[in-house]
Amino acid sequence: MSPPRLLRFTFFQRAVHWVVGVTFVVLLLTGLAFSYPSLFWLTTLIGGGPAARVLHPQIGAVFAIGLLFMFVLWVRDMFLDAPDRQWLGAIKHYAAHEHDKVPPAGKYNAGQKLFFWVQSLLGVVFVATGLLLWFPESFGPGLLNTMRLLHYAAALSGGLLLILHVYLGTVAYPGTARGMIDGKVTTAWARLHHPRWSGERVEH
Amino acid sequence: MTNHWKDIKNADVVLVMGANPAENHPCGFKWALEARDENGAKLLTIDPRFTRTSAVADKHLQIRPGSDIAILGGLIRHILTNDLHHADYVRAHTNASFIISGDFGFEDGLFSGFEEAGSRYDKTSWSYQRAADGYVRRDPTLEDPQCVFQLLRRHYDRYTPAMVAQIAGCSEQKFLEMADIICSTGRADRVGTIMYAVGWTMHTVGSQIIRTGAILQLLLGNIGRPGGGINALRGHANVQGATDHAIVAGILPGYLKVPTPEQTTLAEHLEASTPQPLVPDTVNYWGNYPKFMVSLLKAWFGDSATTANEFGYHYLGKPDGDATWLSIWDEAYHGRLEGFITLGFNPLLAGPDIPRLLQSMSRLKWMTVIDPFMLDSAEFWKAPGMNPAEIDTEVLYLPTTHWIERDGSFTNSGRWAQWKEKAIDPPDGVRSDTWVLSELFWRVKELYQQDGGAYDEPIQNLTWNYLNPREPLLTELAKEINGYDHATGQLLSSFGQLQADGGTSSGNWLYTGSYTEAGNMMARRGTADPTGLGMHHEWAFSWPANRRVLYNRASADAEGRPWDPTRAGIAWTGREWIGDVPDYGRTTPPDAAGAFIMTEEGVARLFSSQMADGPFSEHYEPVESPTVNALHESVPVNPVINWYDGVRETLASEGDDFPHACTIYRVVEHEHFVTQNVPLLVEAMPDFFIEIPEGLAAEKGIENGGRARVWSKRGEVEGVAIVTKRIKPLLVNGRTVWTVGIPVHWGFAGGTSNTHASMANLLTPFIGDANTRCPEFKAFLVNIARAEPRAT
Amino acid sequence: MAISRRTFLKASVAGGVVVSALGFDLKPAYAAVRQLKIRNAREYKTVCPYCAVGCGTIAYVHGSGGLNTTKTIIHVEGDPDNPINGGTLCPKGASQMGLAISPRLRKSPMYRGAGASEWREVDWDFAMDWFARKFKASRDATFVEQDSQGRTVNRCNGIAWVGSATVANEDAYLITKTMRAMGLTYIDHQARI
Amino acid sequence: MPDTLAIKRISATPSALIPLESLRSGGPVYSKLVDISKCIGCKGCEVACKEWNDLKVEQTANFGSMQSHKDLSSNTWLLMRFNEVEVGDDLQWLIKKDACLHCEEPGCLFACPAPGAIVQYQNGIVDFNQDQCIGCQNCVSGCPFDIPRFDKSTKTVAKCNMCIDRVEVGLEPACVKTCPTNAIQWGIKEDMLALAEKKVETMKRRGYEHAALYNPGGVGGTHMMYVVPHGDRLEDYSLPAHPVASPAPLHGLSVLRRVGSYLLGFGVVSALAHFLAVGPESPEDEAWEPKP
Repeated sequence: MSPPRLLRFTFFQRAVHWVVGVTFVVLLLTGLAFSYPSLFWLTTLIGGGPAARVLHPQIGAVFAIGLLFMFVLWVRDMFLDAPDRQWLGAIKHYAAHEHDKVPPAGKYNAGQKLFFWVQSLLGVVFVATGLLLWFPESFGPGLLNTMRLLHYAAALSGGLLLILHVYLGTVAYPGTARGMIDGKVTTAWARLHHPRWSGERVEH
Repeated sequence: MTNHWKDIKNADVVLVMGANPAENHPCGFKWALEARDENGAKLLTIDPRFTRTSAVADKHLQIRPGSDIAILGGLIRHILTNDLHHADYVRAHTNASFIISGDFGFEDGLFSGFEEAGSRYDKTSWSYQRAADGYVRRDPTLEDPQCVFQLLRRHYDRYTPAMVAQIAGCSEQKFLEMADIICSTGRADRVGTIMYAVGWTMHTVGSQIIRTGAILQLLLGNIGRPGGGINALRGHANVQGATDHAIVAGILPGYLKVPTPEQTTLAEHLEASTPQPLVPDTVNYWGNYPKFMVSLLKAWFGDSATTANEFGYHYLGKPDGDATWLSIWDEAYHGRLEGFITLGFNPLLAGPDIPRLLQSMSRLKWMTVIDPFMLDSAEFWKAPGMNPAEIDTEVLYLPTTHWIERDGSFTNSGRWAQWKEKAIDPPDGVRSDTWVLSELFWRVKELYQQDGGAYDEPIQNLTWNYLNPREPLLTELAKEINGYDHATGQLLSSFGQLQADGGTSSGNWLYTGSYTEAGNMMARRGTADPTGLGMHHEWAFSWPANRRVLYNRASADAEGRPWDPTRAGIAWTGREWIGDVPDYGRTTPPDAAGAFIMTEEGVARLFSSQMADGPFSEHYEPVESPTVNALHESVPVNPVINWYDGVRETLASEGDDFPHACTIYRVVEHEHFVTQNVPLLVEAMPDFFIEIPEGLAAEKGIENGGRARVWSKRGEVEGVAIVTKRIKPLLVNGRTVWTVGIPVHWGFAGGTSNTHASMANLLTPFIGDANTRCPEFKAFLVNIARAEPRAT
Repeated sequence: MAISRRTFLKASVAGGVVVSALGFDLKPAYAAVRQLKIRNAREYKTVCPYCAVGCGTIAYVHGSGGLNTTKTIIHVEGDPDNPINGGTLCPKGASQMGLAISPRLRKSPMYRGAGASEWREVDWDFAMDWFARKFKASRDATFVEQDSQGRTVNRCNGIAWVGSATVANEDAYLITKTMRAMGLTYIDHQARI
Repeated sequence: MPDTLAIKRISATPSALIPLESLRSGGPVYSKLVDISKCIGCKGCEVACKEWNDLKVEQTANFGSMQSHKDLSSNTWLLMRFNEVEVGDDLQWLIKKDACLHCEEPGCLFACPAPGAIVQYQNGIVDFNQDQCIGCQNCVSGCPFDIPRFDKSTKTVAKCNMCIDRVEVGLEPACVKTCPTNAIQWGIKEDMLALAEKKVETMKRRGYEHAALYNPGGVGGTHMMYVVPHGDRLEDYSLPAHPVASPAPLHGLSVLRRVGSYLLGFGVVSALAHFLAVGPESPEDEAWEPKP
């Protein structure tokens, strides 16, 4: 008998998430290949160097569109409220799994909300610099260098976020990933991590 | 060129004036740089612009267009006042010691004998004094006040550095710095060369500019010597050859003379054309004129050229006057010319005064244009401003082969005739020039046979003994040019074998020896250079007689010792001359005759009565000049130039606002007009432009890269402005004069670039040199203004 | 179910390494030098068609010369044996193949009638017939056998021939020979301008 | 045939991976020597380069100069640059042949992430291989002379390859062959250095007291060297006085690379540490059992 489940993400939300997620991983890997000669072999994953060079910005375009949808879909839920601020104050208890000392989170905890905002900001940087780098012949080498550095810096921050995101979403908090796979989480998971949201969505 | 391209490396001073070889002859110019770097030679440029040549020169002197004789005259004065001439050379090899008639004089810009009415000189007073034996009186001490040397000194004494600076607009000091270097070669161990081109010839005093250069070189003892000479740099692949073979008014192949109406018999023609020796010790090689002329007539009319018909002398047309370029256009302009045929030439763009040429062309009945490309000339009726409906000239365009689809020889500027191989076949539909010419000949000949008409005997009797009479092989023609001994049927090996009795034929005596029984000498590819002077006697054929330096007897002193043993032209061993092919009998002792075998004086002429406008040169202003003639205001321009009807009205006159001097030229990326068909060259130099000095541009509000408009009394051009530091303002007779420069390469008939039909020759005046009638392209007046950018 | 997301990632990375190790070929990196384009060309020694320095050039031509082939010029460069230029060429000389194969070379005679605003393509027979008839007509109309003083002059005043300084000596000679025999005296070329 | 060209470096490739053929001794090391005092700016080299290499003709427009193009491009590997300079009364028309200098320490190659896209041969030639190029243009940033140019249509970068197809079979590059005034010469680098010394002396004799050889050490020397009449006015020829193989932008990039690897490494390590320290937090006690 399967445990009772709560719907956390709709199909559309999950689709958008995975589009962004998969494209980002590909972009990160090809990007790393371009900047680290020792990782150049990664381009083989999508057909070799020249193919990676052509596909990288095109995948980037898909990524950008996904990110835009993501923003529209989630932005309303992402404004920090008073309990969020308390949550942030207790973030070290959260990390230490001292459950009782963490103010109850809503559907998204403050960390997730901040993640959203940082990710959106990086997205803007990616798209803006990436666009310029896509059409380099139209710009001077000085500007391109700055753009390239920004692009790389954003990519590295994004990479760090990705590690955090995957770690927290899988190993650190088992059961979380289910929300992005079939969209449903267990009520127990919900009560544990997002008590206020689970309260709103009591199952019948 | 008296010398040849590679010989320039032997010089100690290379004066480039009236030329821009870095731009127009880059591969030949390398030898000037070789001299500069390997000999420590000084490379100098004198030009209205700081050119690409100036960029690598040691010194540059900017002068006003048309002031060349002032500069050169100043140099002559500098030599004579400072005794810098090569005294032994001048005494031995020039007519400095010859005594001139006491009637000769020069006053207020006019030489003695000027006839106001005909604008010409009666040259009686320009003659040598004769001794009792009939030969010219000479004074070896050069002291006689009427000797050429003293006359020369007096004549050029007016060309002081101050006067030079005033006329040319340069600084006195810079002129003197230049003069010191140029005049440093008047010694046995030094030698200097002059490279000139159309910057000298294209003036109303063009021939006299060259003569002044020649006088300079003679005084410095530089003619005939390796590393010396006076070297005309020619601008088309075969200008030299086409001139040698006389597609030229007034001459026949080998510089024989076109008969005149007064010469009613061959004998009279020969007598008038064969010079008599003026001194006892001259070879007077032109004394062989009858042999050359009769052999030419035999080549042309073969068995029909007999003593009975004076070898066909009357088959040749005898013009009643000048028949050169400007006169041809003038005939057309006045509607007297019916047909106009042009081959391998774009005459309309070649100018001068394109608006006038367009009118002239519209008055022709018909025109045939023969060229690999459709030319502006063929499409003159489509030129801007022309209304085709009003033009009745019928035009035929014939596409013909170009150089790489034919064999044959080109004669370069250094007189080397080099044979070329045919590389590819012409495409279908394209015929060779020889085919077109033969076809025309046969069809005209057949029409005369059928219908009769004007005197067709010369046409019927013209020799045409070719394997394929409809398209002769170029090797057959080369052999005909070389000539045959009719007794043996063998090809001749030297023009010394030519006869005046009809026993030999030769289409051009200068090329006898170019295609002998031993084979095609022009195709030789031997690279040996035993003298190290770059003569390469086994490479191709250099006329005359494979001689590499003309007048090379003068490279040695009176005893036959080379002036400079390290750069010996020829040397007398006691039995024969060694070195270059001697311009002298191979075994003739050095004291037997004068060094200049082609003159009746046996020496070179510092004073020459053969010029139309004076035995010495004189500075005359261009017909359009921004200033007065500082030497003689009453005679500002050359007094004996020919004024065609209606030309005076097309020149800027008092009250017109044309304050700036203008000159036109080529750039390195193009060769006249044909290179507009080569995409890589259009890319390298895409657009018509106007070079404007910085100060003038600032005054007129013209920006670099913006557009400017330049107009003369005759026409207007518009193009991209190149604002440059390379042209400076000049102070001429107390007034600031600006110079504007314009390249010639653009036309209207769909070059691959967008030029808005700006053609340099829309601006140039329809006036020519007093001797050659070479037009004055190089100095005229314009005004200039900013033009608004236009969509391209 | 057996493959977790993490193991999948691991596998694909390893696969990538394998794929790259197999497909990572250095050969093209240094084998990319293109072959000498004139390697099988025939050489013809000729002379540059532009100025009068007389630079020797070598035309490189493709095509065996066999009956069924046409020759194609692929490159021209300086003839190193020529003492004048020693293999060098200026921009004009260096691009002379562009003249030899210029797209603007014409292949057909053209005729423009009086007052016409366009050309008409004609064949060679028409062209040469027209040319010869015009030539003869003008010669007949303007030929002067004797001048006003009764001297034999035998000249044709009504036709002028100009050019060319760009044809071979042998062509130049034939031009002079033919035109002088026709009685023309208005003959000139680029030497004067 | 091409295998006989010994390789010195390949972009983004450790030297251990350079093919075995290259262990042979390299053979002659070549260099061009450009004598600026003999250069007349005729563009013979520029045109010969385009003709030999079959580079596309570009639409140009005169912009107020004798110079044909404003800048190099992927189809114009060699450009004559013109500059009028006046020092006091002395007008100099400085004309420079601008093209790849073929550095001994090629910044472009060091910056290139694509293995095999840039190859340096032991004869001194640095060649771009468009088949391997990924169009990232790091080489453009890496070049201290601003030479490589990106091609829009192929999305790759191109520059002078020293006519490697000619050099390989023993011919000199097209620009050298054509140069009308012998301003460009070609030979073993050592010979060219000796010749350069002679040329500097000649220039000094002619009054150019600052004449100098341009063979900058910051890039290990170059395989196109200049002899400059005005060695004190390099900027007028747009020649950098002290070029180095890793200019500033690349420094930024390499710093970022290092920071990046630390950062990502830090991310992974801290996640791991966190996991080991506190383990997963899951509602497992209650999750799989239905509530009573």
